[in-house]
Amino acid sequence: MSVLAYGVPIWLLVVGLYGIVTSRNLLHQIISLSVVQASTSVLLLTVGFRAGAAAPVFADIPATRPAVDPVVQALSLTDAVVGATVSALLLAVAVQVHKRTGTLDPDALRRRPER
Amino acid sequence: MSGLEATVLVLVGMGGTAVVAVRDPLRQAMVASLFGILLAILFFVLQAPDVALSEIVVGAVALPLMILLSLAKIRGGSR
Amino acid sequence: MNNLAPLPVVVPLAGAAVVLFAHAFVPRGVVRLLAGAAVVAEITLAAILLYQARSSTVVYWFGGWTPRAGIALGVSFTVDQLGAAAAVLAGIVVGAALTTTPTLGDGDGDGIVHALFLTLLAAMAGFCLTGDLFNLFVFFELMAVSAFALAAYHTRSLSAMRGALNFAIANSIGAFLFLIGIALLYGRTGALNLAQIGRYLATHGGLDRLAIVALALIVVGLLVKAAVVPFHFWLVDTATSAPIPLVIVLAGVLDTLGIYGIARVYWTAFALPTGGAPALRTVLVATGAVTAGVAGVLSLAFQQPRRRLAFVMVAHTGIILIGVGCLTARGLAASAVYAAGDGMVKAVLFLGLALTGWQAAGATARRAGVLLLAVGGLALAGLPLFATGVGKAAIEAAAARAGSGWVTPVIVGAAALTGAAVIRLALEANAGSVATGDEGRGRWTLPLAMGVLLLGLSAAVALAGDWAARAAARFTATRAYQQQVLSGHAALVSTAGLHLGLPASGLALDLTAVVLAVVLGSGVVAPAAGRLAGTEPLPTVWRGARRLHDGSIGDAATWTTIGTAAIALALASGAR
Amino acid sequence: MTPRVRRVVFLVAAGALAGVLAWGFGGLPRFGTFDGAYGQILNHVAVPQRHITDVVAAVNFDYRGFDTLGEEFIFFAAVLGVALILRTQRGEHAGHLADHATGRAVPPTSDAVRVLGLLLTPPAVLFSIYVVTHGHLTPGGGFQGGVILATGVLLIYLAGEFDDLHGLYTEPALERGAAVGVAGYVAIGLLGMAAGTAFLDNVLPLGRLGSIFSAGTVPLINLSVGLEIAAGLVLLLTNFLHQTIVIRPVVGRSA
Repeated sequence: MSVLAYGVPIWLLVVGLYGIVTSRNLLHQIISLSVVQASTSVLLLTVGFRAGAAAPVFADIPATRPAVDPVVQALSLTDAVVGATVSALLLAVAVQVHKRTGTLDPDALRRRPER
Repeated sequence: MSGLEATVLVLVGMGGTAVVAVRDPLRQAMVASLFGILLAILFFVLQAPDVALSEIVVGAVALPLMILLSLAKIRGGSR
Repeated sequence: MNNLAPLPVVVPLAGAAVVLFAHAFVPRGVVRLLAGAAVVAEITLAAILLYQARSSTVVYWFGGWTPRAGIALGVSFTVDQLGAAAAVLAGIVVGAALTTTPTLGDGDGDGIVHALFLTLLAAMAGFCLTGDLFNLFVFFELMAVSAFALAAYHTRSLSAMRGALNFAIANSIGAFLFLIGIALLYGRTGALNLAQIGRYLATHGGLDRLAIVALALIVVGLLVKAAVVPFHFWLVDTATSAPIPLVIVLAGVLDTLGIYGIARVYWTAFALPTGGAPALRTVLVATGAVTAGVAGVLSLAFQQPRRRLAFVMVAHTGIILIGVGCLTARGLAASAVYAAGDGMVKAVLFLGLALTGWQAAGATARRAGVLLLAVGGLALAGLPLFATGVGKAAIEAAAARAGSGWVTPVIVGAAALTGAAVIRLALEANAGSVATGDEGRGRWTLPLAMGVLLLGLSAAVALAGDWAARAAARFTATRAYQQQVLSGHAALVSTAGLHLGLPASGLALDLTAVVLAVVLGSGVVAPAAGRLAGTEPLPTVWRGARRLHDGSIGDAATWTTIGTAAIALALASGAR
Repeated sequence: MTPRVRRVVFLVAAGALAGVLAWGFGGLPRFGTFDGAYGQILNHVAVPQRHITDVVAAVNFDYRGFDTLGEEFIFFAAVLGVALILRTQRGEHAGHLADHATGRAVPPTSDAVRVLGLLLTPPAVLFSIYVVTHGHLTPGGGFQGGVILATGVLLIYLAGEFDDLHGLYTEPALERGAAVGVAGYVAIGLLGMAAGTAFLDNVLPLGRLGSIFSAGTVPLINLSVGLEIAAGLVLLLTNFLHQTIVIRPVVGRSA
C-alpha cells in the first residue's frame, strides 16, 4: 500500500501545480498553492508513520509503547505555518491588485510586451 | 496499511483535486475548508494529533476566513 | 570561545522586535538608528566568528544538545570561513541598502520596512551558518517571506504587485520542492543534520534513486532562489518593480545565497557517496552556462533600465554557478571571490541608478550616479582591478581543469554583454534620458559613500584569492566536517601552499571583455555595434524574448516544472 | 504562452516529473515500517529528560526549538508584510467613501448570529487558554491556542459591528503584543546563554512530570508564542477587515 501513501503526495503536488498553471483567478491560484503545501505535509507524515504505533504523546500511554516518529510532526507543523503565512501575504497582494485593476485574472496582469 | 488509512488517503487525494477543479473562488474557499478537515482527519489517523489540531485551526478556519475576507473586499469593490 | 555563534542571527531578530515595538511612538530617526545599530552589530559579530573560524570550524549546538553516539539530537550551527564571510557580506549589503530608504517616497510604514530588513538579514546570516538541513529550509523561508513582503511595498504599482506575486509563488514552489527533498532524505537516513545525513548515505548504500531525486529537488529549490534560467522569471519581475533597497539586497547577496546553499548541501551530505558527482557537475555547469549566455544576450534586449539590470544579475549568477558547479575546491574558491566582488558591484549599480534620479540634488548627484554605473559596468566586464576580474579568470581556469573549458567563451561573452548594457545605461543616464521612478529625497551623500565603499571592498576582495583557496579547501573537506560535527574532534585540514592563481590568459580574456563592453556599450567604433545594443537586429527573436518575459505566473510555474523534471531526469539518467 | 500551449507543455513536463518522483519515492521504506533513529531516540528519552509528555512539543520547543524560533519570525514577518501591503495610503480615504456612497446593499447582522457569536466567544477564549497552557502535556500549544484565541476575538466582529473591536485593542497595541511575544522567545533563548550554556538551553527547573508547571522553559515559550500568534493574527485579520469594512454600514477607523 506504499503506492497509495507515497502516490497521494505526488498527486497533490502535480494537481496543485496544474491549478497554478491553468488558473484564471488569483484567489484560485493562491488556494492551489496551498494544495502543493498540503502535499509536503502529507508526505512528511506518511514517511514517519509506523503501523500499529501510538501518537508520540505519553500523557496516558506507557512510555514503553511504540510511537510514530515525532520529528516529522514537528517539521510539518512548521510547514503548515509557512504555508498559511505565504497564503496570507498573497491574498493581501491579490486584494491590492483587484483594487487597482478590477480584475483577478493572472493573465490580464501580463505586461504588454514592452521593452 | 489498514482500510481506514487507505480510505482517508484516497479522500485527501480527491479533496485536493476538487479544490483545484472548482473555479469559483467562493465555492473554492468552502471546498478548501472541507479539504482542511479531510487533511486533519488524515493527520489524526496517522497518529499526529498536534498537526491535526493545527490543520483544523489553520486549514479549515483561519485560511478560509482570510479568503472570505478577501472575497468580501473584492466583491464589494467591484461594484 | 564559540558562545557568539547564534548572535548574528539573534541580534537582528531582537532588533526587529524592538523596532516594531517602538516605531509607533519614537521619531523615525530613532527607528533608523536602531536598525542601523543592529546591522552594525551583525557585521561585527559575524566578523568575530570569521576570525574564530580561522583554523577550524566552530560547531555550536542549540539547547546544548550535543550528539549522542554520532546522532544529532538538536540543531547545530557550523561556522566556517566561507559561511561567516557570507554573513559579513550580507550585513554590509543590507547596511548599504538601508541608506537608500529615502527612495521609498513618503516613507509610510518606515518602521515595518526596517523590521523586515532585520528579519531578512537574520535569515541570511542563519542560512550561512546553519549545519542542519531543515534549519536551512526555515531560514530559506524567512528570507523569502521577509523579501516578498518588501517587494510588494509599492502597492499602487501594478508592476510591483505582479512582481511580488511572481516572487512569492515561484519561491514557494521552490521551497515546497526543497521540503519534499528533505522528507525523502529523512525517510532514508532518519536524520536532519547535514553531517549525519552525509555519513549515513556514505555508509548505507550511497546515492540510491531516492537520494538522487532528493538531491535534484533540493538543488532545484535552491536554484529557484538563485534565479537561474529557467527559474529566473520571478527575479526579472521583482528587480523591475521592487523598492530599490530590496533590489540592492537581491543583487548584492540574496540570490547568490541559493548557490551557496547548493555548495553547502553538496559538500556536507552528497560529496562522499560516489556516483552522483559527474551528473551533478554536468547539470550545474550547463545550467550556469545557459543562464550566463541567455541572460547576457537579453540584457541588451530591453530598454527599461531596471529590466536590463535584472538580466545582468541573472547572467552573473550563471557565472557564479559555473564555478561552484565544477564541484572542486578550486572552483568554489573562484566563485566565492567572484560572488563577493560581483555582488558588491551589482549593489553599486542600483545605488548608482537611485542617485541618477535623486530629487533636488541637482547635477552632482546624477553625475555621481553615472560614475558609479560606469565603473560598475567596467567591473562587471571583468576589470582585473576588481574581484570580478580575478574571480572570473579563476572560474575559467577551474572549469578548464574540470573538463569544461568550453564555457570560457560563454563567460567572456556574458561579461562583455552585461558590461556593455551597464555602460550604455550610464551614458543614457548622463544624457538625462533615464527615468527610474525611484526618486530619492534628502541626503544623497550617504548612498554615494556606500557605493564608493562597496567598490573599494570589491577591489580589496580581489586580493583575497589565496585566503579563499584555503577557506574552500576546508569547506570541501567533507570527512573532517562530519567528524567535527558528530564527534566534536576538530580535524585539521592542511591548506599549506594553496593559491587561487591568476593565469595570464585569464587576465587577457578579462581585458578583452572590458574592451568589448566599452565598444559595444558606447557604440564609439561602429554605429552598427550601437544599433546591435540598442535596436532590433533580430526583431523576431527580440520580440519573442520579450513576450516570454511578460510576467505571466502560469508560464513561470510551467518553466519551473520543466526545469525540475529536466534536472531530475538528468541526474537520474547520469546515476545509472 | 497561450493558455492552451501552456497546458499541454505543463502536462508533458508534469508527467515526466511525476514519473521521476515515483521512481525516487520507491526508495522509501515501505509505508508503516519507518524506524528512523532520531525520532525513536527522542520518543524514549524526551519524557525522562525533559518531563514533557508530548514529544512533538519537546521537539518543537526544546530539541529543535531554534527551528520554531525561526518559524515564529516567519509568521511575524508575514504579519508585518500584510500590514505593509494593506496599509492605508494617502488619497484612499476618498475612494473608500465613494465605495460606500455607491450604496451596496448590506444585510444587517441578524440577532441570531449576534447572540451565537457572543455565546461562542467565551468558550473559544477559555479553550485557547487551555490549549496554550497544556502545550507540553497534550497536543496543542502556543500556535494552535493563539489561532483559536484570535478566532474568538473575530467572533465578536461577526456578532456585531466592527467598531466594537476598537474598544478591545488598537493596532499599535497589537503590534506591540506580537513584538513582546517574539522578543519573549528570544529572551528565553538568551536565558540559556546567560546561564553559561547554550542559546535555548532549557535551564529552568523541570518540575513534576505531567504537571502544568513542568518542562522548564517550554510552557513559557508556549505563552510567548501564544501571545505573538494571537496578537499577530488579530492584526492580520484586522488589516483584511479594514479593506472590507467600507461595505458595512458603520465606517470605523478604516480610512
